[in-house]
Amino acid sequence: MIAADALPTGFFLDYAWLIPLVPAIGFALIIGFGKKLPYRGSEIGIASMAISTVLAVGAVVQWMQRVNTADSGSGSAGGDGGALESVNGFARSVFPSATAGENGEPYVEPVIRTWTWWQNGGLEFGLGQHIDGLAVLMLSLVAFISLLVQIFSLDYVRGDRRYTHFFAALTLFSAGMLVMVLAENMVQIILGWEIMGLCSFMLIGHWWEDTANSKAALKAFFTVRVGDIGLLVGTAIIFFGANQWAIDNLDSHGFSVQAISAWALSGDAGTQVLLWGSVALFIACIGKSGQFPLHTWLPDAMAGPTPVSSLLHSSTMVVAGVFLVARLYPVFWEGLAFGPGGLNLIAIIGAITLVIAALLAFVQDDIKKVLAYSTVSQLGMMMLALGTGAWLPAVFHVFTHAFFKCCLFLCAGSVSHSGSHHSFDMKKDMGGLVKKMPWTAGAWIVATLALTGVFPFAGFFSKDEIIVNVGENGYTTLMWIAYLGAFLTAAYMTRATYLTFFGEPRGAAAGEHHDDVDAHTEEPHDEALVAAGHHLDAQGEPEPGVGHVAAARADDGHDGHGHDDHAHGPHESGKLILVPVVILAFLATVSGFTNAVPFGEDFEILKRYVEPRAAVVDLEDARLAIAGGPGEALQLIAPSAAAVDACGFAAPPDGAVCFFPAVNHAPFKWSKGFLALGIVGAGLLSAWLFCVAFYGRRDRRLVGLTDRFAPARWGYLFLWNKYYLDHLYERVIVRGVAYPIANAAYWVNQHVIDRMVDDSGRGTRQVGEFMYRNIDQRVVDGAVNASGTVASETGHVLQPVQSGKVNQYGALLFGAAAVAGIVLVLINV
Amino acid sequence: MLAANFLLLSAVIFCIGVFGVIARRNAVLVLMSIELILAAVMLNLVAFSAVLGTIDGQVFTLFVIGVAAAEVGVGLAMVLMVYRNRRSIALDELSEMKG
Amino acid sequence: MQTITTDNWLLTVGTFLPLVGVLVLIFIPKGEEQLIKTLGIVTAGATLAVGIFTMFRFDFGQAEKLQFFVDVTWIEVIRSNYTIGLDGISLPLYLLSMVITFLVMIYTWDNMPDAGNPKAFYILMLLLQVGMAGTFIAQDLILFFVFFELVLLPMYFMIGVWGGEDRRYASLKFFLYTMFGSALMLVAFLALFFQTGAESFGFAQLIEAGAGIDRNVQIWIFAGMFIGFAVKVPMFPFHTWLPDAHTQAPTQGSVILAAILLKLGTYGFVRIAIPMLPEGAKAWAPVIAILAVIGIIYGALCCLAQTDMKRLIAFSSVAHMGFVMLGIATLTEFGINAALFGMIAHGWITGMLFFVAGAVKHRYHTLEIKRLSGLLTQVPRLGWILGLCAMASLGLPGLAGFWGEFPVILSAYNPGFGLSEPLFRTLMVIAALGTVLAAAYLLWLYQRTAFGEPTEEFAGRTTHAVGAAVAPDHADDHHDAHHDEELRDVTVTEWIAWTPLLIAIVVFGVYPQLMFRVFDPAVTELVARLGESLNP
Amino acid sequence: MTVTVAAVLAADGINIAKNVGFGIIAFGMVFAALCVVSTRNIVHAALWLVVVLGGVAAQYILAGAEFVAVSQVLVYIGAVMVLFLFGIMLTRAKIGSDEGMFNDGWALGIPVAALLFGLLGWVIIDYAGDDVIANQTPTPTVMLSDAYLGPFLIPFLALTFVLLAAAIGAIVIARKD
Repeated sequence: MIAADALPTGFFLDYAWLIPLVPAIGFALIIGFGKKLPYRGSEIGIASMAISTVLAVGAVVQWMQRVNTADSGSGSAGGDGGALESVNGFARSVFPSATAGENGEPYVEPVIRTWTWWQNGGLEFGLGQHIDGLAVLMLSLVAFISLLVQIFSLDYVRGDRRYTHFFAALTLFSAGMLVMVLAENMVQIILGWEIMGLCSFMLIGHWWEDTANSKAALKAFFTVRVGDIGLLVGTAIIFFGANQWAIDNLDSHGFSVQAISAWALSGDAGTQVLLWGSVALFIACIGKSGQFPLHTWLPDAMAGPTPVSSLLHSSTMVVAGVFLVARLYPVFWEGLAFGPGGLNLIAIIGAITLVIAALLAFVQDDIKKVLAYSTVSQLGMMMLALGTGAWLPAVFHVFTHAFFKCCLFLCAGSVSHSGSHHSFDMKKDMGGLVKKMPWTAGAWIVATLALTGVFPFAGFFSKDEIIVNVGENGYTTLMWIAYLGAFLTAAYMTRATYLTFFGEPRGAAAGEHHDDVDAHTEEPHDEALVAAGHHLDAQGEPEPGVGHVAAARADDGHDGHGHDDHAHGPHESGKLILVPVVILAFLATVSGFTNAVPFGEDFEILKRYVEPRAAVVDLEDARLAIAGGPGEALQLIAPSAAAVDACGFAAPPDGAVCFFPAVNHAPFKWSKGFLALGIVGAGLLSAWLFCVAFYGRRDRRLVGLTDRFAPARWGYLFLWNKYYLDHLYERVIVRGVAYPIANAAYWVNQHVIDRMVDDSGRGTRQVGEFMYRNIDQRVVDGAVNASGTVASETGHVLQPVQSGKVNQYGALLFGAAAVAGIVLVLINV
Repeated sequence: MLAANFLLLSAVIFCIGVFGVIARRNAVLVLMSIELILAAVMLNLVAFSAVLGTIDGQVFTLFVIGVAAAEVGVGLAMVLMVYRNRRSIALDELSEMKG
Repeated sequence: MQTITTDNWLLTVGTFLPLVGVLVLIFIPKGEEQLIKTLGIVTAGATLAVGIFTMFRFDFGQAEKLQFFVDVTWIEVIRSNYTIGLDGISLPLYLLSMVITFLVMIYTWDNMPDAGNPKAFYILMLLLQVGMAGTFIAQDLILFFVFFELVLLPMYFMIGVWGGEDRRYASLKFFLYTMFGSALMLVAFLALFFQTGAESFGFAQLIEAGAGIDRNVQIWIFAGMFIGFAVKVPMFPFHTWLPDAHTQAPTQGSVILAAILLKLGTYGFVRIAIPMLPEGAKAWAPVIAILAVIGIIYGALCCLAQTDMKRLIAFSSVAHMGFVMLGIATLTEFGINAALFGMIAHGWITGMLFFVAGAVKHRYHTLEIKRLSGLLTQVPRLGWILGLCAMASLGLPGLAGFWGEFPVILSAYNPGFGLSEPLFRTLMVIAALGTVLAAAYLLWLYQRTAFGEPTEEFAGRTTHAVGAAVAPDHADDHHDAHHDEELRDVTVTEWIAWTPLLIAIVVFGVYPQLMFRVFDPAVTELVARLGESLNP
Repeated sequence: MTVTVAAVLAADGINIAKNVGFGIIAFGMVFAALCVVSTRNIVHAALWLVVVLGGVAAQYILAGAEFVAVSQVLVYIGAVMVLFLFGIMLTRAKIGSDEGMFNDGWALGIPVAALLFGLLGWVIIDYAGDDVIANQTPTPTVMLSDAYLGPFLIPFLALTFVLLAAAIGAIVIARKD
């Protein structure tokens, strides 16, 4: 079609659909003959992810070129004539340039390609790609993180019983996320969504010999599935709402993301339909990205291997919900009325999740659970941003959060792998590891600073942007809640850091050998085994028996050379583990500058290349852009931009459509920036002091020391004063305030919400049994049997007639004949 | 002369035969009663052939005679066998077919 | 309804070819088991070959027309003709019946049920095949009815002779229940015939004339057909024969029953009841929909209560057919297309699940869920196959089950021809809840049977189970090597019999268009015809 | 009987002799038949049966079916009766009267027979109230033979086989071993 003077697409954009395809094929190959290969399939996984990464990066570059051409206007110069005829009615205002702010910027149409996937009632629905800024960002992010995680896994799960299956599942998992990210229509989104659910089931239950793990896997899949009701229903509502409009105006159908967005903003959409559709879809997001009522599955999901957790929590599974909201933003924008800026479901849920999860993170002893809850609270923050109209900050936070959260998880893995011998219990088996594992500790600290949002690191920019925008859009209360969240984040991360890397080594970190228990399950019997372990150490040589079996299980659960670790205690992990960690730490440092608002327009890269422009697009162009021939790259000349502020607040004029609402961006205020920094700093400091005092207090060696020589006495006094402070902190603050609240929250979580999930499951089963026993077997089936009984009874009644006497038979025969004859005669007469 | 005569006669004999079949205890006698019934039927056939003036009735009568002969032969043979097996041909004693 | 009559010998050959095999088998002494099995498989294979040739000669461009059409006088007296034809709706089912029979026969090669006597078994299966294929090509009510009933008897014997402990009860129940249904159905057929006063029982004439009947009469006639087909489907109140039949039937019986026999009912709805009685269909649609949704939830709940693997799968059929019926009840292209896809997909998936259940029974001699555990450690391949089928059955996109489930839910959002939207939308939500329950019982089953360590009862029957516990670094080899004589993993025969099904599940799940483009034209035309007669 | 007499009186005057003969023979037949089913002496029963069959033959002649009458006499009185007598003797039924000729439920026969007769009588009167048998001219045997060798050839052959089978069957059944 209008290819001559179209925006440049290039190979990587046209063939972006290869990005998910490669891992999918890789999965098939690994399953097929992974076991035969020298590295048992892992090489295929890594290779496929590497290819995807390259492709994704290429796509990023070409997308940036595309946007540049559009902005500089050269892309449409030649086509203006053709465009202008079709764009009558649009006063083409001053041709937009990159610096004109989004109000003047032209709409950069995504690269859409579809192939017919299925048809129904004559409508053909496609499977294809929808490449725009958001897509390329997520594609590159997912592919890259997956690559790093797989490299990490090489060493981490070496010797595992299902090494091959592990990599297969990991690869498929990434493929699922990639499919969803470049989905062109809703059905494709569902496809990727569910594939991820399946893989999470496989991966969380990776060590399914333990009932706990398989239960956790079941719980994860099931909880997400409950949310998926919303996805199915919402898709249906949106489809039938948008279908006719899409056919009439865009030659498209009600699944296409583009068509849905345009429909939602067109003003022709019924508010009821939009409202219910968006609510239903958001229920799905609640389930997927662990928002408030349905977040209980996330910590249990820690039963999976650490690489899985990191992939799950950084860039794939749980982000899917956020991505869905971001992708269908117009629907939520209109359906939940973000535009006017009222309180809405998403914002509220996000805020609640933010705080509750952060509180829960305080009472965790398991390092991975701390990180899990922190993920939940960060997701809450993203939702909060989305719900308050801050689209870009949310996406930005997804971007940065992926790096540092992944880094944190990998560090935790590295610690348990080499430091605490497969235990994740901070209080029992960690502490003081900073000396033993400097690299890991360094990476962890960098990532922690990034997560808590200290100035030069990534988290600062994204989190601060969210908070500022929330405030700017008029949600003052929510803004303060966000500040509170930032404070709590700082606090609990400090606690975790302290317990893991500082203070005195405990348990395995001190080189004890009591950790032959399988630490990847959080089951009550572990404590017993740990006790048994201590007991073993007391009497030196390990006795055969329960401890030994557990050891065997723990080892085949983790790396095969586990036994060697008994010789020397904690040590730094190998290269294969460190390299990804360090890379991620680096990115956690710098990735913030991709959209560093404080430094002015030139640093707002994401804003320029990722955020869709809220431009009114001429219908003709849009139609070309969406409904093209199968499989060919769809292009159109840079369309006209006109009265843009209409988008999302007022319906676009006839013959035109909007694809994205006009979100406003808050200017950076140093005041708020410093406020945020101050709060974070306060959190860090207070938590640090508290930790040193509270946990360091257990340090008994000082007692003897003070008696021996003087310099120590001062230090002792110094500590002693500290100790007083600790006393204060501990008694008043911690015992008085923090613990009760946090514990209460945790109690509610465990005993109310979680119980509800379990009970509902159990209850359903009991109802099922009841119905089966009483109704199905007794009533319905009974009726059937009854008829049979009646038949046989009549048989018994008639039995005597069958006397076997010939004469009687004769009598009956002739009698019957006579009677029958008489009857006949009477009838005929 | 009247057709009804023949028909009524055959009816009477038929009914008497039926009574015999029902009432008699001795297998041979039951067979005889059956002969009565057959005779009645044949009489009927002939009567009708006379009434209608066609030959078919008589033809059928002859068939029936043949079949009746066969029936008597087989029937008596069976009676013999029964007698040989149970030393009695009292019908009310052989009720193996009782349900 | 236009027709194409090229190659019209194909269908007759394809349908009655098995009879030749039967004739040959009759004259082979019982002892020659190998020969008998070979002959049976060859016959089924030849039939399948004819079927595939038919598919290639089928003109997909005009799938809405009846192709290979034959119309010969059959029984002058009752004005019933030998009218056969194939269109987009019946082609996939026609092929499915051939494929399933063929695979089941291969499976039987070394999985003969205990009662023995392969001669009778193979003959019965061939007869069954004739009946099933015939039902799908028949274009004349009487012919349809004859084939429909012809299916019944072989299955009765299959359950009654080769079945489980109380097979007598189950087979009798199956037989009587279905007979009861088909009796009413026949009455309805005759009523329809006499009401229309059509000059023959041909579908085309009846569809032409059927719309003319008075609405109330239509409702009554439809009631008869409804019960007849609903028993076969089976729909909620009429489903109780199914679990018993499935539980008692031999594996082969269960597979054929689930894969094809259940489809006869739904096919009847799509092909006969709805097009011939539009008004009746419209009046009955809400009832059907409600019953279907009850069936979905109810079947799922019953599944959750099961302790026997096979029985659980049987109940899951009730739920899945509920989805199919819901789709049909919407009277929209979306719904009916999805329902047809769901029929085929359910055929593959549930058939496969029954195969697996049979394999488990064959190895462990029990199907008690609580006695089974750790399939994945003892028979890993079987475990993975079970997993795949479970995932497909709970409607995971990318696998065939999804395409029978999602569009149905979608279509229930706005049903056709002014059916009550609030009702159907409520039903849609409940049905969506059903998918969750499906996930619940299937994954629960999988978690209890496949995951975990083997129970003491069976532990140590394979060297592999032990090896996994002590020597992790060699564990993977144990997947391949070490096949205990007692507890073999999937055998060659099973691979041959199962692979096509597994491939189909994946391929059609990934690229459903292959199937939809066959259905869609025919369904679109059907719905259009409905529209003409419902709102002219 | 009364019915028969009434019929006789109601008949047209022609051929009083035939009617009278019919009445007499009929009376004898009925009496003999009653004896057959009622006598306590089994041999007597057989002999009374002879009388009945003879009467039937006579009636045939009255109805103008001579060939049938003749073959009736030959077959029945010649063959069948002999069979019966053999049967009686071989089963060692005691010659002379004995008890237990009737079984317990014999009374049941009376209502059944009465019912049947009522039915048949009514139907006959209703059907052939007073229509007359037109020609009693004896049918020439030629016609019969034509019928047998013409249209009824197949049944005829079939009958021969039936007889053959009956003979063989009788032998097989009655053989002593």
